[in-house]
Amino acid sequence: MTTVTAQPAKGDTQAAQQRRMLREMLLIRRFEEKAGEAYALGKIGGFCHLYIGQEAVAVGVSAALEPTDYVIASYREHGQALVRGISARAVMAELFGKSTGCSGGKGGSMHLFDVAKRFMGGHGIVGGHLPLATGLAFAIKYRGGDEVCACFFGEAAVNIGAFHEALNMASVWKLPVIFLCENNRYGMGTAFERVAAVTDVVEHACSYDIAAEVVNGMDVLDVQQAMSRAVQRARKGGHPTLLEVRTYRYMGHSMSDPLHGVYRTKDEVEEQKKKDPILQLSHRLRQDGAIDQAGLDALEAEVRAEVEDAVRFADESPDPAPEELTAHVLAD
Amino acid sequence: MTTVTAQPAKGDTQAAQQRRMLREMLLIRRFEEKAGEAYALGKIGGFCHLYIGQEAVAVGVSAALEPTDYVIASYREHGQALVRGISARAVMAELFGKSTGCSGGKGGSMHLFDVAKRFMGGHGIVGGHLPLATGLAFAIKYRGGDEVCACFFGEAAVNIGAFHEALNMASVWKLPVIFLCENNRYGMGTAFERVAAVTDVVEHACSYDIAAEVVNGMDVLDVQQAMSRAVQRARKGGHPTLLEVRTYRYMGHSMSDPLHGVYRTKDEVEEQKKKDPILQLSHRLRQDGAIDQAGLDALEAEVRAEVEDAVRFADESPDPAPEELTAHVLAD
Amino acid sequence: MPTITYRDALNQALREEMQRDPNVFLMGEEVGLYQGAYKVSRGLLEEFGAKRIVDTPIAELGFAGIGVGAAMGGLRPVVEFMTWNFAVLALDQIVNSAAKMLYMSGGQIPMPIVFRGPNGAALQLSSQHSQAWESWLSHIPGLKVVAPATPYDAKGLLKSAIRDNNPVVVLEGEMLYNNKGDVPEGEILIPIGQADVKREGSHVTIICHSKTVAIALKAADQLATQDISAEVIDLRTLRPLDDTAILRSVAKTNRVVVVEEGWPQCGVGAQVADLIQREAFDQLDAPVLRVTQADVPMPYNKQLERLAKPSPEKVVAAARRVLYLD
Amino acid sequence: MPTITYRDALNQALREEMQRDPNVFLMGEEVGLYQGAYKVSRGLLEEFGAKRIVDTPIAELGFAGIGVGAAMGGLRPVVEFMTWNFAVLALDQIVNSAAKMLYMSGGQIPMPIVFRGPNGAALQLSSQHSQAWESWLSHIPGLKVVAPATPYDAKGLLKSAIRDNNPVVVLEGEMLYNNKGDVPEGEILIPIGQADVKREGSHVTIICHSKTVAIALKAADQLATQDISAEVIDLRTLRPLDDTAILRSVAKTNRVVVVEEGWPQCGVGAQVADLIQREAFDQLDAPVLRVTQADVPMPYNKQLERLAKPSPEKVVAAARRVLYLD
Ligand SMILES: Cc1ncc(C[n+]2csc(CCOP(=O)(O)OP(=O)(O)O)c2C)c(N)n1
Ligand SMILES: Cc1ncc(C[n+]2csc(CCOP(=O)(O)OP(=O)(O)O)c2C)c(N)n1
Ligand SMILES: [Mg+2]
Ligand SMILES: [Mg+2]
Repeated sequence: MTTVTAQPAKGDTQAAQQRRMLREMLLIRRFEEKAGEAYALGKIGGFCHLYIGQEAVAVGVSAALEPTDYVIASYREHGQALVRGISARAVMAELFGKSTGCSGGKGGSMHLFDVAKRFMGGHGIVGGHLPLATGLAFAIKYRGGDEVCACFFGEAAVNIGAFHEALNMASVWKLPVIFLCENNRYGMGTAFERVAAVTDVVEHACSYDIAAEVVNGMDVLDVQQAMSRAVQRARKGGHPTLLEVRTYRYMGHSMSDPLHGVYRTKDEVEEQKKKDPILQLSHRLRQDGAIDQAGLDALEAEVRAEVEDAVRFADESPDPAPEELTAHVLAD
Repeated sequence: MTTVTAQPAKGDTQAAQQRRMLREMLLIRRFEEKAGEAYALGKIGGFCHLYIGQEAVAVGVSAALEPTDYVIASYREHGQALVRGISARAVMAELFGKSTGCSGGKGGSMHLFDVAKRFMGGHGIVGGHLPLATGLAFAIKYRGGDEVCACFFGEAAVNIGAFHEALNMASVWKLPVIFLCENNRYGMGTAFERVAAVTDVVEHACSYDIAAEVVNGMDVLDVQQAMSRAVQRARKGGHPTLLEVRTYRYMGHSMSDPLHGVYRTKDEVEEQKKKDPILQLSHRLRQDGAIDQAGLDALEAEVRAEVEDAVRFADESPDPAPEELTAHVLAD
Repeated sequence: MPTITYRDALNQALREEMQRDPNVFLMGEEVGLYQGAYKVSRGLLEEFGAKRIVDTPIAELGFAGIGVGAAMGGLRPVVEFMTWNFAVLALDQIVNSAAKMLYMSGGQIPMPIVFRGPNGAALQLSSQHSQAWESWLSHIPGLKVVAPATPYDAKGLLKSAIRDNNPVVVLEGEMLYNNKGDVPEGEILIPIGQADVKREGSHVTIICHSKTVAIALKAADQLATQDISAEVIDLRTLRPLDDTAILRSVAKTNRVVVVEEGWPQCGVGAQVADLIQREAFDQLDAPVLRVTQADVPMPYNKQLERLAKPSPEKVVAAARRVLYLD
Repeated sequence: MPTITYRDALNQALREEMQRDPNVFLMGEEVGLYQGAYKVSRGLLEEFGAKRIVDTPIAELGFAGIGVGAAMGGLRPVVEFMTWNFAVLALDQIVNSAAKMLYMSGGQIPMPIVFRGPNGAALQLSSQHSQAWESWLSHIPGLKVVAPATPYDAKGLLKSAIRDNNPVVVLEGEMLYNNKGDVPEGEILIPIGQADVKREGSHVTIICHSKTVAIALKAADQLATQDISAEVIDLRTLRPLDDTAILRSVAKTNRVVVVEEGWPQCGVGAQVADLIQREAFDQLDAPVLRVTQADVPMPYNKQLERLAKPSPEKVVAAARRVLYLD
């Protein structure tokens, strides 16, 4: 099974890179759809937060990163995990709670980890991983490394104290961390404007004297470019950046929540889908002649096969052994 | 014993009001000096944070408030308590831990309370009382009242999450709260610029869309005027304000800490003392002919007598009865 | 007698108390427009309006503190945590502000506030979303802590909590909300501090609360088939503990198993065991045994999670051991 | 053998471990330029520079989390809390990030981090600045918790904590920093998880830790004048508890008093009592008794504070009761 690689190979043409990004977005989309099905079948338990609609963010960000860079995210992190190169098998198996999962079946959907891929988790407390990201960047600087740390979180986290404490220290200490606020407008059923005095998340950058940009999160190239600028600032001078990436989630907050309802209309969701990042990119690639229908079909087939293989693999994998219950509470 | 009243009586002349403010500042200054002596004698225990140098802030703020308005503060709150009309006796007795203290001897220097005076404490966890202030303002609005809540805190609290959570909700819900940041440049031995990415505290107001002003905290009239504007905004429309009051503490952080040392020079302290708020106001009043030397001497004598009486009272007051240990853990 | 869910029992309690006292209001994440993450507040926004059903940002420390401030200002807030897992961020306000305010103000500031929400594990929510906080919360003087197991107790205890002039922690449970039970119409007020005998028995006492009451009752059923008569004591209130009720049952059975959702060290069961050995030393025919969550963060995998949680089988095994049958 | 203060013992431990391993660094409020609020880090900024002695803003949640993140990135952070009273704000990071990271990552991310600072009451610091957190912290799987009482133990345990690959909580004490004791030159490493017999005795065991060790030793002195021979067991590590050492002493004396600074309900003493009644039921000649802080927030007044705290007199009284002398 080929795994998705997050990085453009050296000497890659622009078209090839964009085709790769299209493939990555498609993989996330199909993966999440399957995860949704598996959840409905009871094969996945707990909370399961799908990334459908937001694919361009993880893909665009990842395209600007090196394999040695750290990525850390909230509980809505299947996409980021996949695009960083954790195999669909290992992610799906983790959702299924299997021993072959990327966290050995002990973390689940909200806690995907793969240290070899520098994917530092899936974290469940809103805002809680922003200090962790800052600490990873602290470690980079301490060691004199030139990696960066990319930290994904939702806009609702801006209202919680940890966001502010982390941004302040990242700026005071000039740490190479990029705060990626995926502003999908809602925290569960709450529209951001109902709970935030200022709805432009970038405004907060002024309070911390850090670079900031608003990014169109439905356009993977826009994301990639803004991220490249942020990465450059971080890698060179240890300057943190706050990117407000405007995006949209198509599904309910988690598999337990409704698609829409009082908090947003069906029309709004449908309207947003017109800006679908996958549609946009495939359209562009077709216009540029970088891909044709046959190419698209092949991609689709390839990705579907990869996801189906992942489901099969997860299904057939064993549960963790009972001894796993007490393993890894403490390290030696 | 006359107690200091925080409010200008109706029909008060401007000169009379300013003389009253001078008296209040002087009372705080002499009170704090005595508290420092009593601490050295072991009559006061624990942490004791003096307000010397910052008197204009409490006095100017209080001059703009009505008796029904709420005041809440950090652990550096002797001045605010006095100027809100808690008698020097009750405050000193509390520092001495006596049953006649304003918190019955159970709170101490950091936890002065007098609900009748709407003085809602003395709180010891940095940032912790900003949500409380916001909640008091919430209660005001809920009841349809036209009071306001004034909340004093140090600049170091701006770096802690509670500050941000409180300001955001105060703004979203349009609550009548005035956040008074007493920027005395240091949190213990740490200069603000060493730990804050942006040192103009007012900058944070942009992130929360609330009114803000920088105020000269060594000039009591400047404080009073800025506070009056803030109070008006709050009382009328429930608009919160962030006032950054630039001030300076002459003494060490608490009685256990050095006056200066590595973190600031003696020269810096001496330089600041030239802008002393009491000197400035008495000078102005003299120039305006609103007070003469004899008047000043009389004021000084009156205030000294008041403070000495307070010490005597505190000294002679009994400790709380042993039964107090288990009283007030729960209300009926 | 109407049979309603635990969720609806809580909803009734909130509604009745809000109708009764205009100073009672509810605040928390998603309590209004979304009708509550677990629908406990369903319909309340419509009935009481946005002034009294207040949707908050995700800012547990801040809104818990705002609740405390509102109580200082004379209101009677009910603060909902979406789950207690997130309330860890608000502990400073619960412990340092709410629990200590009356004391450190020398008795001037009562603190009529309720902090409520689901506690402990649900199903496969993994390490960060499955924590049972009763041991921590019941450690703190100045708080009261209740953990109702049935719809009836949920209604009666929440109503009492709202009327109490002290900060009361109400520990509910995602896995309890759908449970049904008889709840008579009209006013129910269960005094805080009273345990309840959920089943009478004579050979062994099983002490439990919240979700573990169902486990204890199942264990008692199983034990009955082995001719062992188990008494099931539901603590209901964890602070103050109902020492009298516990000791009364010990005097009768002389053997005790304590079961709880939380971790073993310094758990509620440790306190109960300490109490019993101290106050009923001569009545004990066997050491008090405990069934708790395994001493590990909660794993995601379903089988491991099952192994980690207390179960009727584990309670039966412990009961047989205190009876020296195994 | 050099006699040094507890403060200097900690300082030596930090200095030696920082010299030994360039990945060890110290962060916290006032640890650098100010030389530490309680001067534990005196001279370290000068020796190791601002890269490794990091002054933080007042942002406990944030810098604790940054420490955890730095540990994820391969460093070995020592996070100083000015006092543990303020660490309540950081509990989310300590419990949900540090303690659970290894487990929920399926064993991938070790967490070599130390959280340290003074714990419990000093003198007249009143309700919000006097809290003893050991019961809460030792409740949590994934953490280790140590609470040294002497300069020797402080040095040896802090060094072991820094070398441990798990999150270790080190509970110190404002009232301990000036205490002097013998600390031999050279490497001292005290294994985490081992209690220490601070005084041998045969009639009654007094179990204690941290500041209560001095109280227990004074009580033992007073008891000796009454011809009662008390054994003093200093737990030193609160998680994992040294069950063996506790039970060994119980087997010898058959009578136990547990003394701690914290509140009674679900305290460390509750766990110890639970352990003893469970594992040494037949060896106990009397119930285990406990001496704790009074079940109230700490009052400011000096006399009330004295009444609230454990004291040698209270321990003596409890010891006499377990000996059925009173
Ligand atoms: C501190 C905290 N409070 C509440 C929750 C419950 N919760 C989980 S996700 C969520 C909404 C977060 O919204 P946002 O940050 O915008 O991210 P999104 O889900 O939109 O990706 C809430 C309230 C939580 N996990 N942590
Ligand atoms: C959360 C928290 N952390 C640390 C402390 C210890 N501490 C007390 S006051 C203080 C400095 C606060 O400085 P600032 O806010 O500027 O107020 P100032 O003392 O200058 O009035 C510190 C670190 C505390 N009380 N609370
Ligand atoms: Mg969102
Ligand atoms: Mg300051």
